[in-house]
Amino acid sequence: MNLSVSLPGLSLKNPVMPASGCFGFGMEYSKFYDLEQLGAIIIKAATEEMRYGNATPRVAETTVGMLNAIGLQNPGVLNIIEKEVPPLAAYNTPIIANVAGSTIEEYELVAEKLGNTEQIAALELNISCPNVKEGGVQFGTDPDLAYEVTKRVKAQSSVPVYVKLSPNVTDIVTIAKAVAAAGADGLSMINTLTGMQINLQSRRPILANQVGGLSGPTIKPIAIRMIYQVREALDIPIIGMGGITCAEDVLEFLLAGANAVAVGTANFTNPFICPEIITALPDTLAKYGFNSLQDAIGKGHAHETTNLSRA
Amino acid sequence: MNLSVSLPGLSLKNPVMPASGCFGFGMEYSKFYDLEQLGAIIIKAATEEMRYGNATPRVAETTVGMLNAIGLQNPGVLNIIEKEVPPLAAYNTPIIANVAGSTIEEYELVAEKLGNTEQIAALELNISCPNVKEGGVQFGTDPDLAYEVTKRVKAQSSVPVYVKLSPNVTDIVTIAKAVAAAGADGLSMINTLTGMQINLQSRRPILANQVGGLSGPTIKPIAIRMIYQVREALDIPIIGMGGITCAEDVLEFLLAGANAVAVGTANFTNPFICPEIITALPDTLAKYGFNSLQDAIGKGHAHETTNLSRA
Amino acid sequence: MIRKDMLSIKKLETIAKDTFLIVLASNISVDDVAPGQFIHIRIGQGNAHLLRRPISIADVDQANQLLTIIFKSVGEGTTQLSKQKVGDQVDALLPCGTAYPIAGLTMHSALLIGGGIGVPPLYYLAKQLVAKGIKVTAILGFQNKEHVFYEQEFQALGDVYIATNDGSYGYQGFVTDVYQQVQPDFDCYFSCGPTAMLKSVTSTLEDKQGYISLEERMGCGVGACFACVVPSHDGGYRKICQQGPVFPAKEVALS
Amino acid sequence: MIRKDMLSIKKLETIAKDTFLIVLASNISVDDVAPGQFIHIRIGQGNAHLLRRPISIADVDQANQLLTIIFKSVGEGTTQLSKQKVGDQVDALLPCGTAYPIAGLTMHSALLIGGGIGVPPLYYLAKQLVAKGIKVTAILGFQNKEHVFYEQEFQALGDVYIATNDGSYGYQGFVTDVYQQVQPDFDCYFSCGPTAMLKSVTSTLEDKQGYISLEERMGCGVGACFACVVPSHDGGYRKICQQGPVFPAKEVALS
Ligand SMILES: Cc1cc2nc3c(=O)[nH]c(=O)nc-3n(C[C@H](O)[C@H](O)[C@H](O)COP(=O)(O)OP(=O)(O)OC[C@H]3O[C@@H](n4cnc5c(N)ncnc54)[C@H](O)[C@@H]3O)c2cc1C
Ligand SMILES: Cc1cc2nc3c(=O)[nH]c(=O)nc-3n(C[C@H](O)[C@H](O)[C@H](O)COP(=O)(O)OP(=O)(O)OC[C@H]3O[C@@H](n4cnc5c(N)ncnc54)[C@H](O)[C@@H]3O)c2cc1C
Ligand SMILES: Cc1cc2nc3c(=O)[nH]c(=O)nc-3n(C[C@H](O)[C@H](O)[C@H](O)COP(=O)(O)O)c2cc1C
Ligand SMILES: Cc1cc2nc3c(=O)[nH]c(=O)nc-3n(C[C@H](O)[C@H](O)[C@H](O)COP(=O)(O)O)c2cc1C
Ligand code: FES
Ligand code: FES
Repeated sequence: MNLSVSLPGLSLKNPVMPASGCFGFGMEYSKFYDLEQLGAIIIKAATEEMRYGNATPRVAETTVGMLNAIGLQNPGVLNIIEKEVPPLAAYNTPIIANVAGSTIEEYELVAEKLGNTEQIAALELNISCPNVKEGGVQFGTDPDLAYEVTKRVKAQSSVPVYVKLSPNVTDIVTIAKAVAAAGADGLSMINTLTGMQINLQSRRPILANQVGGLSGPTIKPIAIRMIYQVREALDIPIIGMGGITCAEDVLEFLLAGANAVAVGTANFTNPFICPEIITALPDTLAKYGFNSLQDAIGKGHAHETTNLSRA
Repeated sequence: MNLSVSLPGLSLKNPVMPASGCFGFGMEYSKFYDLEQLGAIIIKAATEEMRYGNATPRVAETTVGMLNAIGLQNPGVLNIIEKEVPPLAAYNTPIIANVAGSTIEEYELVAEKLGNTEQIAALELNISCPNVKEGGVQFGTDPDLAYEVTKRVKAQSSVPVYVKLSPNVTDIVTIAKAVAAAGADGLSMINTLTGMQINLQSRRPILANQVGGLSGPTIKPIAIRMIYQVREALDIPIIGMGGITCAEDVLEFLLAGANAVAVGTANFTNPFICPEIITALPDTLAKYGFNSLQDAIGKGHAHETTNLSRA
Repeated sequence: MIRKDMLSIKKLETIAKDTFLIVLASNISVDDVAPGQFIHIRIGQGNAHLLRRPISIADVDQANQLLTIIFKSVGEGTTQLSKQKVGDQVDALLPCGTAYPIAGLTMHSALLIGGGIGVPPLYYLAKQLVAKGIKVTAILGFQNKEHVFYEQEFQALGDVYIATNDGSYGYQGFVTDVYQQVQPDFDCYFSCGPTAMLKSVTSTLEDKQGYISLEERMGCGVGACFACVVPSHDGGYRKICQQGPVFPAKEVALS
Repeated sequence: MIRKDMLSIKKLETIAKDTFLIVLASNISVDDVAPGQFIHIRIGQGNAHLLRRPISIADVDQANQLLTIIFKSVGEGTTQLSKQKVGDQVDALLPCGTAYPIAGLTMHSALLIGGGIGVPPLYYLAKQLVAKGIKVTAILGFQNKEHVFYEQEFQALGDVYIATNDGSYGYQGFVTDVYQQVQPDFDCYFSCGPTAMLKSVTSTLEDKQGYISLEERMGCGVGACFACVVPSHDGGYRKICQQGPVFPAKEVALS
């Protein structure tokens, strides 16, 4: 079965890619399987300088979910381009680079560097990290700031920009419209929901950062709802994510309106999850009456027949 | 162990009460146990007229959660006062009435009727129902509207008003501050998060209403986070809820800053859940070093020693 | 009175394609269970499945405190239930909902119309009717031959006509088609099955006295959450789990 | 190379209060497993526990492809693991992390300092050191008498000093107190235990060569998520799951 899907700037052999921050810069998982199996790879967020991130503990397990407060730790954009990208670029799999920052200027600089790195196929503009004090999520919760940062980042290079939205908002559609108006080529949704877990013994939040981002199956109904609502309102490609653990989940995201999907937390539970989902996809699509991947996109919408791919 | 807790207008023998909408008007569960065991009972939302609510299906099961889109079905405030409240009032357990509406005038009218019904100890002002097209959640997502409706409802009677907040907002603290400024005696949080599930077979959202409110253990980290943040910002009593299924969960809510708790979805899984939690509470509190219920409230906050009860 | 009971599995067998029969034993009397009522079953432990699954009571053995249920594995819950073992415990609320009001009815003959997994509750009803000396005719519809069950059991109680959608067994077509062909004589009808079938049954038998049993996704199963309502012809609504699942055919508005 | 393996439980026993030993069999060679490394264990199936649990390898039987782990039941995952049965399968990533770099070290005597569940990895290390002709002295700290384990096993390899917090067994006090009293002779030390203990060990033995093994809550366990970092003295950071858990004592900054 044809699993290929075309998105702006990305011609994917299949719609499954690891989500940013859950797959490092890829090489760790190259020990488990051939990364060429993947539709694409979204690498860990980059900032201008090396960042240490938050104090530990940084992760906690919740009921069928997890909290993380990594805090955008990364070696800095230049190190990423020099050291992390080249080994990954040896694989014939598009690399999407996640762009973060505390100020618009930092976003611009990081986007300029990554967007003009040949091996990077697209940028994912992270305006939704709930785990840093400055920048990150405020750009993702204010439509005007979201518009501004998207526009400025778009101007830095010619690669397509997928804006990664935060679910911690009253109205996801307004934000989506703002970034679309600013020229976003696509959306990536959803990032994590802000949550907390308190340790009864220590009587303190488990995470040193107190709050963290909730991910995993627990957030799937929220992701599906937001993607569905944005798809009803806008004709823009969406990379969907939030709790995907199997091929049925992928189909649910496609029906909701995602054009491709990313898998985050599930990589930790099962490092082989991405290739396992890719292998299972054809049978799952066939079981529910679809002849191709493309065929399923947006089909959860009544009377929806639009082919949303723009490439 | 002393499990009692005093809240404005409510002197509770223990902090556990069934959540609105998950316990009808109480009598169904009176077949399972003596309702006098409960700290209080929050009854189903009332509107001015009888409402049919949304089309069915109205519920769906998600991974450790559920979605509902009942749509405020109820027999209307007068029927509730005449037929539903009297049998429940026979128990020596405070009744908290949940007030809903589509317009401020409807909220006022319902609050006036319920607030002046002798058997009602307090009102829970529901500005957070995600399942109705009009009213409900917009009052809970706009601080100015939240302020306005709280103020107007407060003016209808002398019973305390707990405002039930929606988690579907960018900034919960701003809303909490607005309703506190309007004279809310307490907060009730959280209501459900808006979610969706798509049936792969029918290719349609399972709920006839498409979207529904997500409840159950899946939302607990978000509830804990929001209560914690509001408790850091405000000195107002909080009835905490969202995914409680055991005494440990209750303690986590108390540590986060809740003064009492409500149990919703778990009643469906186990109709005896409320009395079972109440029975388990003393041992659980003791196990984690607390000598009374009151002792645990807010103790998840560093250096926090305030007794937040105002009664 | 409704209660929570831990029932233990005495027998579990496959009786048709994807269709299972489980006999459950209670430690207390089940004499209060009447035909048409259901049990509300918890699936698994902990928080894996928050919502219970409603399954009709297909038979009752009062002397031995046994309940029989018959169900199809259509999703996670019923599949998990079908994989239980003899001796395993099942957490159930029972008896839930209303029963077919046979005590108050005076009749000589009854027509039972069941479709698919709507057939099970009609079996215990048929037994009770026959015990009261009422003649029973059953028209039972199934997807196809592989899904047919309980034909002999109903035959032991009266006339039985089987319909399959594809004609692979018995009559071809819907139960209402069979009804038109057979034109059985009866005073009162009782029907349970998919809503589409019930709509066609109630309109076909519009001028007859009848009772239908409805299905809807449930939250609490005890009347507390308003998940399972159906509009009633009096302009109001009924809760299927509590005021149903059995209703006089003319009371509720099927959509 | 790191891999996912389904290990089967050959033996499961309680060796001290809340402390369990499990022997796991692999179908393939485990010769590449070195002392100090850990296995990253999946708890349950489905989505019940999304995060794996890191547990050190306490012993290896290369001939029989067996791995031993020793752990305390402190929460949901370890409690569930302790309730497995012989024959059950355990889904594990292995071998994870770095090992004590004994191949490259020249020494005559080694001091092993372990605290609580930090003791297990030191056992396989001790065996390997002794096999290389290196004299081993172990100072092992436990909460109290009930929690002491593996004293004999270490005694078979060298001198052993036990400390308990409450003095209910061996020396009273911390491992560093015992060290001060015993003042053993050694070229290099190896330590694993709670961070507070490691801090006091590294400062007590500041001018000695040593290696410590760190613990942190983990996400991926393979170096991809940055959950498990520790600041390094070069101004950067190290990932404990991948660049650790074993570090030269002076490389990382304990807080
Ligand atoms: C009063 C009543 C009596 C019933 N009696 C029988 C019976 O005797 N035999 C039988 O095979 N089935 C019966 N059903 C249908 C049965 O409840 C569903 O097949 C079952 O709930 C499906 O659960 P699942 O976990 O396998 O499916 P899933 O699709 O995994 O379930 C997801 C959720 O949807 C609900 N759901 C899905 N389908 C239905 C349905 N058709 N009706 C109600 N809820 C549904 C489930 O209860 C659960 O909450 C009855 C339903 C009702 C309301
Ligand atoms: C490299 C390494 C080696 C270890 N070796 C051993 C060993 O040999 N024997 C042993 O008993 N324990 C060992 N631990 C600690 C062990 O990982 C924890 O006790 C275990 O993860 C607790 O899981 P739980 O589900 O029982 O606890 P819960 O509190 O229910 O776990 C919740 C989450 O917190 C994590 N967590 C809780 N405590 C710890 C901890 N101390 N360290 C890391 N994560 C934690 C869990 O992995 C899980 O993700 C080691 C830890 C690390 C990092
Ligand atoms: C440990 C961890 C680190 C993450 N880091 C990033 C990041 O650097 N940039 C980003 O855009 N999203 C990051 N995310 C969010 C994920 O990419 C993804 O949007 C989210 O986890 C939901 O998907 P999931 O439920 O499949 O994990 C991170 C998530 C986790 C769990
Ligand atoms: C079926 C259902 C109906 C509900 N109806 C109401 C309601 O009428 N008014 C209200 O304020 N909240 C209503 N809620 C929200 C609950 O009171 C509660 O805030 C929420 O479910 C979170 O708690 P839980 O996770 O314990 O269920 C309803 C929830 C459910 C599941
Ligand atoms: S299922 Fe709750 S009222 Fe019927
Ligand atoms: S646990 Fe993911 S990097 Fe160490």
